[in-house]
Formats: sequence, structure tokens, C-alpha cells
Amino acid sequence: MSDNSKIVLELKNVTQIFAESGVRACHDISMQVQGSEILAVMGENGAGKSTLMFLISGFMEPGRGEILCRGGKNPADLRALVGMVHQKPLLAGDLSVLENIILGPEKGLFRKDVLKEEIAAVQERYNLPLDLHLKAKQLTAPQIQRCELIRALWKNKELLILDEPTASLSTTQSEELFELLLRLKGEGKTVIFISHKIHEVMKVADRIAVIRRGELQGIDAKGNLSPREISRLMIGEDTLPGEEPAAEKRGEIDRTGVPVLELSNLGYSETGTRRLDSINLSLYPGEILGMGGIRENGLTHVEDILCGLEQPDTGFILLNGKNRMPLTPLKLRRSGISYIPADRLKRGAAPESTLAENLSVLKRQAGFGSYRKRLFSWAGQFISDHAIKGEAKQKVKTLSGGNIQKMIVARELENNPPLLIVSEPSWGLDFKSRDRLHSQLVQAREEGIAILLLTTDLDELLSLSDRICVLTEGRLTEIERTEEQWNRYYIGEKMTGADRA
Amino acid sequence: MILAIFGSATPLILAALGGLLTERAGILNIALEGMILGSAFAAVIVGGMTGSLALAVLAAIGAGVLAALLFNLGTFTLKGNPFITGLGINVLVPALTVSISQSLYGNQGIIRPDGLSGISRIGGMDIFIPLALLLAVLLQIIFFRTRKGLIIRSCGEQEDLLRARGINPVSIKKEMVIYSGLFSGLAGAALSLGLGVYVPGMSAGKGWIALVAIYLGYRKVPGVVAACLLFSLAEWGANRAQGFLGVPPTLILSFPYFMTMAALWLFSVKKRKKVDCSGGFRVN
Amino acid sequence: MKKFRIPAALPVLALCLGVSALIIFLFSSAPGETLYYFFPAVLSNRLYTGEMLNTMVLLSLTGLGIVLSFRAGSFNLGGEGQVYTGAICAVLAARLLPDLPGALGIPVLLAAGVLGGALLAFISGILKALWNVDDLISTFLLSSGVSKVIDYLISGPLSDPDSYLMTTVPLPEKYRLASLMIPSPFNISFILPLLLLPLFHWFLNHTRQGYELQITGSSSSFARHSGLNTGIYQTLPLTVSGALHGLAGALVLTGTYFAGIQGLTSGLGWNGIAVALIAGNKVPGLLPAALFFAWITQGSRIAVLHSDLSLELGAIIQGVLFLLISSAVLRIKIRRGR
Amino acid sequence: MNMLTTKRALPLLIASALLLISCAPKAEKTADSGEKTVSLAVFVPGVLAGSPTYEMMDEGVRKAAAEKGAEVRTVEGGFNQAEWKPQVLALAAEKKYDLIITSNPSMPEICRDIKKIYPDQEFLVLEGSRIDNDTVATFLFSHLDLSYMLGYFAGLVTSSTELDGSNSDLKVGLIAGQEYPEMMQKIKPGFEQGVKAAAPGGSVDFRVIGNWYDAAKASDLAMGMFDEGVDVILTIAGGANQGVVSAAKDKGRYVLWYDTDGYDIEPGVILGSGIIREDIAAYEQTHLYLEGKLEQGSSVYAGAAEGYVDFIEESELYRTHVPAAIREALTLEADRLRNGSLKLD
Repeated sequence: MSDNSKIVLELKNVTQIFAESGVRACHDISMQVQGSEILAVMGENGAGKSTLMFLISGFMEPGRGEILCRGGKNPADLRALVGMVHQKPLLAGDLSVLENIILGPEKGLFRKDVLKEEIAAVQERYNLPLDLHLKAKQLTAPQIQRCELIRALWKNKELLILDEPTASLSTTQSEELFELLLRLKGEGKTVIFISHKIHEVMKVADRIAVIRRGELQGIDAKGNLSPREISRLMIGEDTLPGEEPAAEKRGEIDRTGVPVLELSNLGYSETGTRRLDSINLSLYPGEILGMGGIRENGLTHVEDILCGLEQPDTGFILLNGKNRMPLTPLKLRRSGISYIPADRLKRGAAPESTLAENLSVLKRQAGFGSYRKRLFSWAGQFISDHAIKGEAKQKVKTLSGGNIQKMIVARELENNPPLLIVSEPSWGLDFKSRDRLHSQLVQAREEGIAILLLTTDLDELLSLSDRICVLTEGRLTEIERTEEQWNRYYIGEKMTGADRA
Repeated sequence: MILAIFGSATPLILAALGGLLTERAGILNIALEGMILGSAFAAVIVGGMTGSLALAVLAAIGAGVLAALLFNLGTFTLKGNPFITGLGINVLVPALTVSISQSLYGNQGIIRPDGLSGISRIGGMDIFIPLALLLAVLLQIIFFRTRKGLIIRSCGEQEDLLRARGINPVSIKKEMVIYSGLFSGLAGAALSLGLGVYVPGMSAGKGWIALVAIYLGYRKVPGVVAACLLFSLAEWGANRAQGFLGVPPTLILSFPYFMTMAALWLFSVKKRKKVDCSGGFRVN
Repeated sequence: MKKFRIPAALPVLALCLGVSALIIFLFSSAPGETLYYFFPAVLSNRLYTGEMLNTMVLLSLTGLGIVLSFRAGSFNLGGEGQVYTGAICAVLAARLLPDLPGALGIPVLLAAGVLGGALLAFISGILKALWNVDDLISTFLLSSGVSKVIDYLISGPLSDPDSYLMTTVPLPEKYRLASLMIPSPFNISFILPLLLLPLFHWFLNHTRQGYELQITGSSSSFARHSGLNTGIYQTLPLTVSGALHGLAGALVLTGTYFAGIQGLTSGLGWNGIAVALIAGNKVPGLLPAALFFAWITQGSRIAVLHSDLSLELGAIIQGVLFLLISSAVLRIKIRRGR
Repeated sequence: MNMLTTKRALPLLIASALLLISCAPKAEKTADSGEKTVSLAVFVPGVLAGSPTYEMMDEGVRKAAAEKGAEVRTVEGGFNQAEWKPQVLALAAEKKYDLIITSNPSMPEICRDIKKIYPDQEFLVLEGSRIDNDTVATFLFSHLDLSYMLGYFAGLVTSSTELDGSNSDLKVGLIAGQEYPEMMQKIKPGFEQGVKAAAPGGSVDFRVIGNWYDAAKASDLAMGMFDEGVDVILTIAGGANQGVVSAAKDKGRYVLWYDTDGYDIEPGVILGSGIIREDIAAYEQTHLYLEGKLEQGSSVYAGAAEGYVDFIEESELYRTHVPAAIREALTLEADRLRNGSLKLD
């Protein structure tokens, strides 16, 4: 394996400790990356994978140790070599896709038409359709990813880093992405990607590196590692994460009463395009209604309308049988409804505020005297009850993504809401957190909470939902619970509209 | 009338364009006011000494850039709060101009050198008017047709993006502050050379109005220019109204502000759709 | 948790002293005397001390207004106009109700000022909450516009026909706050910051509404989706900020000038922003910051009056201090972070 | 960390404070050495730079003081009228100055108020009017006389056919920095009266800038007025006057200057100029005081007849640029004021 001429990148005892928080993100990591291979980096949330990738991409410089790029240490070389597709969207929202792609340290004028052609050629070649004129802030998560991918390919980067690329993709989209990665490998490029999902890693990676608590646990060819070993290295326990909690056969849900949530003939247009078309659904206590789809195919709009941010053009939203139009976030909350948004750092949490402050919106700290005292003691208890790794007075932005979601979910379930709207709950979660989250949702359902689950994740949809409907080009189709329909392939085709092609 | 409005809008446009650069780079440039005043002063001093338009304008730019360097010193080198640093410059500059003019011209605050009036006029039109519009066009081209423009436009929004692409956002910011000093320099020159005289305090709040114009114009070049013109139009109207309206003149002085306010409100009502961005501080 | 912020600012103050001393030594022919007038002379007699304390009281109120709006994510750039409005509303109240006994009249005047300032800021707040009109511009524009209207009122309909100043008729004696340090205007109003600062500190840190306000300030979108009434938290803090400015305006009227004289705001609004920023946007820092600011202004005024320090040199020193003081604020922040 | 820096800084601070206090001037020493020199303070409600009338006052006081061996200290108060009182109060509180001399219509009331606190402090206010039982010495110039003369001249200019810049409209302009009482009660009425006397049917277009320094706005205002048929403007707007002059120069129209000899500023554009002899008044009154003859509460009213305000006719520039017919007509009318045969009110 160790053919020196093929080594494109070498890490030597790389250590990174963040000065502000004292967090040791990477500790003494040494590894080599070879030409034309696909290397998967695995680890739990907060294990230090992203930091490692930042170091490799030249975005950060390591505190100690060195990164050799083709034998040299020049960070500029590193940047020229590496193209990174970030997990968090890292684009300038006000710039168009084209402008975001060509943004770089180069100087002078640019010729839009020439560049556009060049980029279009790349898009053509790798089948990555994306309207170059869209503003970046209009893009959905998969489109953002695509935009960065196009840039890396256009720049002819030899080493591509993808930070959790499949987190926000549907199954079909993920499979397309993997095909592309394999093709790139075939063209001699090197790919590093971060993932939690063992099955996809086993499918495409050549080698697998596992990181836990900032330390490299092991790196080896795929064939030499079993899923069980990987999982043990990742979480340090010898337990394989359980298979998805099987959708148990449940007794009939009582659907005779008043539905907790009823959408009737909901329609929505944006800039002349019909985004949602006569959506009808009813949701009853004690069931999880899964709504699958692709974000840009209306799922985002459903979320925005249900959380009160957007007003539909037609139709009604009834909560407990009462018309609550026009719905606002305030009205929604006043009705006791909980909401776990897809955009956690904007809608789900205030990153600049402390954990306690983020929990204070629960309004559970009645009593007299200093609110601060009550809040912090209550929040401290809450945090330890729910095993959130953090302190009450820690700023939320310093927590790992998984812990932020843990906090949000625990908070939203705390009040026993009649209805929970939850969107993409497991984005970016490792499988342990994901399992935990899923059982939390199932338990909430058992307690009689009605849950509307909006997700692009097919496995999640299938394993959690009592009923499933799929949003395709703004229309809603219910999936029958039959052998023929209740499976990932049928739903996947439905989601992408492939069944009608 | 049109020429009059463009004429009085010119210093505003120039200052606002400079402010727009820093604004897009993510810095609220409170110091515009001081920069304009310092440049107006330098333009008249050097213009009066040499009689040369070019040298006067160069001196004005120099003064603006000097103030910008001071702003950079306070904001970046000393890591100060840009707002307070800006206020500091606005306090400092008028005092410095008086001290300098005292040592140069004795006790004179007003400087009216011979042969300076009309120096910036060619064929009846102030050259700063086409210059301001030209610069606006140029800036628009820079913003949308050059790589630097992309960097500037993304700097205030996504510093991490720039870092990821190998660009240091802080040096971009510093650079933009200097450019805003340059633009304010032109604004000051347009102000004082247009009249052929320097009067202490003659910037008279133009830096602040320019800042307002930046926001009113939604931080876009055409919008900012339009906002400056709108304000000048309102002021022109108010000036004229003093002649025929039976309303007390002092009261009319408030009209431009209220008209601009009304325009701002109407734009906002029209524009408002989904508001989901976080507020957050702009100052610190 | 009870660590106080300001002690860490002491080295910075020392630095400021040093730099101003340097400037004075360079440009003054009698630097010793000038330095004396700039700094310790402020405490040398009742007039200077009283005036400084009075300025400090007013600045701490406007500074408090700024801190409050900052914390809620608003930027109140209209302080000048709000102070002015507060003063003129108090003048109007005194005109409309000339026959109240003083003990009742003064609170009524103050209340009128509070209402006036609050109303002006409320407009900006409600425009922000309803239509997302940028508060930074709207407060500035409204304040500038209203200031001109008040200028008109003072020089026109409300003017004192017997005075050559641009001023309204002086308040009757009973509506004036008595000086505690004659001949300075320092008066009983010093109680107000002593009450209001702890009150607001308590409110921000020890009540739920205070927390909700700050969450709205730090992430309005999260606050919205968490079911906080962001409309209120976008409108009310700005309104209260305006109210505090209005209060300062009414106090200037009843305690300092006793008449609605043009220019009575003397930068209270702008300097309030500076004081708030020097205080690091924290309520406990306000009083020392206001003291610092008032001392510098008073010191430079005295030095201009009594030594060979020119008006400009005084301003130059102030400008340089501005450049330094905020830098120091940041340095403290960094130190504390570690 | 915090405590550490505090501990380090505190002694430093205390040390510097002690040092500063030790700098305190030992003013009393001179008092022992026999004869005490008289100390005068000139308070400028505004700034000296660019305000010729204040410069004239300062000059006059210094001239008298030099003759009599008195000390003079000049203090600038800045433009904010609200700040003047505290500043004069601070001057009085120092108890160092025997006489405080200042100049502004609004200063008497301020000084009278301060006198209530410091009854021993003596004041001389130029441009100030007397009240019954006055406690300060005042000296008042007749703005009515001066503005009438300028108005009369403006009326002659606007109805003239000889001047290139004069049109057929009988409109003249008046631009003020602000609407202040002196302006509204004396200058504007006097000016209007004068215009009507010279050009029956003539009208005055009165406009306000809002401050004393926005020269650009002043220029815009003047431009607008010229466009609407005004051919001559009297400008009383401090530094902003310069904008009016620039506009007039551009448009080939005329400006009248108010309080100092302004012909030099822009020959041919400044067509007429009034003058207020603040230097003479300041000199004479200070001289009186130093001789012990100035009584607190005394007052002088000085108009054209007394020679303290006048229209400047003896200027080469005036004679070159103003047609003889106008000059003669003006002399005729001005002499009526000068010899007291015309009294205005």
C-alpha cells in the first residue's frame, strides 16, 4: 500500500487545541492520503473530524505538527490541491452561484460568459445541474453542496474533501453522489469524505479512518475492518448500534375524533412557480405522520408554512379543529405546539446565548426571587437529566452539533405538546445520537403526541412513520402500507418523480 | 433644477459610495463625517497655495486616506470599537483643521483663497458631478465584474468563506476603509472646491446622511445613488419651499428627514416578505 | 460572578491620563497648570464638581437607554432627538399645567418628558416590528427631523419674547429642581440613576422578560420560533430607551437650564452611545463610564477656560481618548475570555 | 487577572493624581507684591475664527488693556448657546477676573443671572440691551438703523437698470443662519422697511439655513433665490455666508455684508457692506472701566447717529462697482439717519 510516489498528503503529529474554549479537537494525528483513493473519515459528533478537515484544507493551520503536501509545507499549495465541500453552508448569500464559484484570491476582471461556459462544461461533464444565476441564499442544502462541488471540479482540485455530504441528501441523491465520487476516483482524483453511516462507507470507501475524541483510532483498508470493529473504534464500546427501531405493528390509531392538525387544500406559489398544490392531510394524537420528499420539492415550504413564517395562498390550517389562519410562530407556540426546525442554529437555538438562556424559552421556572438563580439551577438539572454535554452557562455555539440537537429535542418534548412538527431531526447526527432521538420520538408518540415528521432520510421515514406521504413537485401522495409500496425503492422513486419519468 | 440636485447630491454620493465599500466589507464607517471635513480643508489649502485642481484633489484624497489610516489604527491595530473610533475621528478632525489653519493663516477659520472659485468647473458643470456618476458606474462594474468585487461583496457577510478561499478578510476591511477615505476625500473636495471656500463644520452632517443613504439604497450602488438623489431632491424642494410656502422656514428644514423616512417606510412595507434573519449587533 | 468589570479598565485610564498629559506637555506653555485644570481641578470647587456630577447623571441615563436597546438587538441612533423631545414635552406640560404645586408638577414634567421620548422611539420600534424598517436609520431620521421641528417651536410659537436667546419662557421657580451644590446644577436627580441602574440590571439579569429580551437581541429568529413575542421585544426596549432619553431631556430642563433653550441636548444622545460602549454594554459599567466621560468633558472645559489650552486642543485630546478607550474595552474582553 | 492589574494600576493612578494636584497654580502670590494688576476676561459666545465682530471686540479690549496695563484672557464658548451660561458661570466662579466682557444680545440675561450668584462680578455686554434696575453694563448697537440702510441700498440695487446683475423683478433676499430674536425683531423688519422705502412694491425673500456653517446649503438656497428673480441678498449666517457669496459669484448677482467691511471678500460681488464698530465700543467702554468710570447698570444705545453702526461708503471697491446714482441716493438717505433726522422704530 505504501507507495511513496502516490502519497499526496501526509499529516505528522497534528494537534489542534482551540484557545478560546480549551477544546482539544485533534491530538497527535499522523496519517497519509494517497492518490486516487476514497478515504472515509468516521467518528461521533464532536470527535474532531471537521477540524481535521479544516486543517487539511488549509482553512486552519495546525497548532502543532505539520501537514506535508507533496512533501512541501506551503499552505498555498495545500489550498491549490484541496477542494472542500463544507458541512455548514459556507457561501456568500448575496452572491450568485456563479460568483460564489469563481470567488478566490485571484485578481482582475473576469469574463462572465467565458467562465459560465467553462463551468457549464464541468456541470455537463459530471451531470451536476444547477442554475448559476440563483443567489446563494436561495439554495437548498443539497444545492449548496453541489455548488461547492462544482467549484472544486472546475478548479480541477486533485483532492476533494466532503464533510458529511449525505447528511442532507435523499437516498437517491446520495447514490448519485457516490457514483460521482467513484468516477472521480477513476479519473485519478482523491476523495476524503466524512460520514456516520457505516453502510455507505462500506459501499464506496477504499480505506477508512476512525477518529474518537480527537485521536486517530485506526486507519485501514475497508476489507480489514468490519462494521463491528468500526463501531467499536468510534464509540469505544463493543455494541453495534441497533438496527433501526423496527416499525412495530401497531393497533389501529383512533382517527375518529378531531385531528390535532389538519391541512386543507393548502397551496403556495413563489415567484410565479406553484410550489405546493392542494395539500390535504389530517394528523391524530399518537401517530407519526412522515412526510418525505426533497427539500426543494416543497418540503421547505411545508415547514415554513407550518411554523407560521410563510402564509399559504390558498387553504387552511386547522389546529384541534380550529382555523388558525393566519398562523404566526407566536400563535403556533401559544397553541402549545412544539417545533424542531431543520435550521437549528437559526430557528432552533440562539448560538450566541448560553445553554440556560436557550432553555429559558420553556418558561418552566416559575417562582419568586432571581430568575437567573431559578433558571440556572433548573437548567443545570435539565442538562444532566438529558445527558447534554455542556454547562448551563456555556454558549450554545461552543457545543457540538449533536449536543445542540439533543438540547433542542429535549426542550421541545419537555412540555408534552399535543403536536410536534419536526424537520430533518437527524441531520448530522452520529448513529448513537440518531438512535436515541428516534426512540425519543417513538416514546413521545406512545405518550399520545401527534408528530409530523418532515424528512429527506428514507430510512428514518420508513422506520418511524405510522403513515407516510410523499411530496412530489408540490403534490402529496400517501404511501400504502403494502409490501409493494412500503419500501425505500418505491418511496425513493416517488420522491424524485422517477416513477413518472 | 436637475443640475442643482445632482450638484448638491455629488458630495453625498461620493461619501456614500465610500461608505458602501466599508459597509459591504462589514464595517459601519461613522468616520465619514470627519473624513469629508478634513478633505474639504486640505483641498482648499492646497488648491489655494498651488491653484491646481489636480493637486487640490490629491491633497483631499490624501487627507481622507490619512483619516482612514487613523480609523484603521484604532479599529484594527488597537482593536477598538469602530463606532467609538469613528466618533473619535469626528471629534479630532475639526479640531486639527482649526489648529492647522491657525498655524498657516493666523486666526482664520474660513479660508477663501483667490482664484479657487470655479476651479472645479469645466463648461459650466462641476467636474465632480460626472466624476461621482462615473465612479458609481465603476464601482458597480467592480462589484459585479471583477474578482475583487466578489471579495468585497462577500466580506461583510461571510468572513469564513474568504478565509477558506485563502483571502484575509481583515486586510480587505482595512483596504476598504482606505478606499472609503479616498472617496470621502473626493466628497470633501467636491464640497469645498465647488464653493471655492472652506468653512469650519461645512460637512454639516453629510457623513451621517451618506450612511443613511447606504441603508436606504439597500447597500447597492444604484440604490445608494438614488437615495442620495432622493435626499437632495427633498432638500431642494424644501429650499425652494421656503420661498413660497407659508410655513416657517425652520420647520421646512425638517422636511427632508421626514420625506426620507417616509420613503424608507414605504420601501420596507413593499419589500417585507419573510423575515427570518437574526438581528444581532452591528456595532460590536 | 460578582467580579466587577471596571477595575480592569484602570490601566487603560492610566494610559489615557498619560497620553493626554503628553499632548498637553507638547503643546501647552504651562503644562503643569493645564494638566491641573484638565484633571484634578474638576474637584476643586462645588461648581465644577457639581456640573460634572450632573453630566454624569444625565449620561448614565442616556447610556442606560442605549445599553437596553443594544441588548435587545436595536440600535438607537436618535438619542439627541429623543432628549430634545423629552425637554420640549416637559416645557409643554409646564405650559398646560401652570398651577400644580411643585412636588406634583416636577414629576408631571418628568413624566411628560418620558412620554415624549418614548413616543418618538416607539415609532421606530413599531416600524421595525411590523415592517422590519431598519431601526438605525429610522431613529436617526426621525430624531433629526423632530429636532428641526423643536428648533422651530422654540424659536417660534413657544419662544420667550423677553429673551434674546433661542429659548422658551423659563420654568416657574416651583418647577425647578433645587441645586444641591450651588451654583452648580447638580440636584436630587442623582437618585434616579442610583435607582434605575440597579433596577435595569436586575431586570436584564434576574427576570424572565430580561432574558427573553436578550435572546431576541442575540437571535431574533430563534426567539420568534420559540414563541417569544418578538414584536414586543423589538418595540418595547427601543421605546424604553427613548423614555430614558426623554427623562434625561426633562431633567436637563428642570434641573439645568430651566428653559427649553436651543442646543440643550449638548450631545447627550451621541455621548450616551459612547458611554454605553465604554461600559461594554453592561449596566454596572455605566456609572464609571459616565463618570469618565463627564470628567473628561468638564476637565477640558475648565482647562479651556483657565489655562492656555485652546478649544481645539481640548477636542484633540478628547478625540485621542476616544481612539484609546474603546481599544481598551476590547482588550479587557479578550483577557476575560481566557 | 483583574485583581492583579488593579493592584498594579492603582498606585500608578494615585501617583499621577498627586502629581497633577501638585501642578495647581499658586495664583495668590502676585497679590502680595504691592499693586494688583486688573484682570479682564473676554468671553466669545462662538469662536473667534471667522467671526470678525468678535475679533473686533477682542482687539478693542486688548488695545485699552495694553494702554492701562491690564491683563486680558480670551475664552471661546463655542456655538451652542445652551453652554454659554455654564461657561461664564465658571469664569465668574474663578473670582480671578475683575470684569468679564462679552458681546451678544442674549448675554445680558445670562450675566444678570450669574450676578445673582456672584454679586461682585462685574460685566460689560456689547450688543446687549438694558432693562430697568440693570445690574450689568450694556452697550447696544442699533440693528434697525443698519439693516434699514442695507435694505435701502438693496432696494436701490434691485430697481437699478445700470447694474448688469440686477433684473426687473423687485425682489431682494435675506438669508439667516437661524431665526433668532434679534433677526426677527430688528434686522428683518428694518431691512424690509429699507427695501420698501427705496423700491416701493419691492419684496424680501427671507430664508433660513438652520445653522451657521453649512455653506453648501447656503449656496443652494441662494441659487434658488437667484433663479426666482432675487438679485441681491443680505446674508447673516456666519461661516455659511461664504456659500452665498460663491453662489452670487456664479450667477453674477450681488451680496450685502452686514457687520464688517466685506468688500474685499469678493470684489464686485459684495456690493454693499455695513459695519458695527464693535472695536471702538469695546475700546471705549473698557477704557472707561479701567479708569473706574464704568458703572454697572449703565447702558449706551448707539445707532447711526452716534457713529457706531454705518454703511461703508468710503471704500474704493464700493465706488468702482456701484453706479453713482445709487451711491448718491444712498448717501442722501443714510445721512438722514446719521444726522438724526430719520428715527426708526
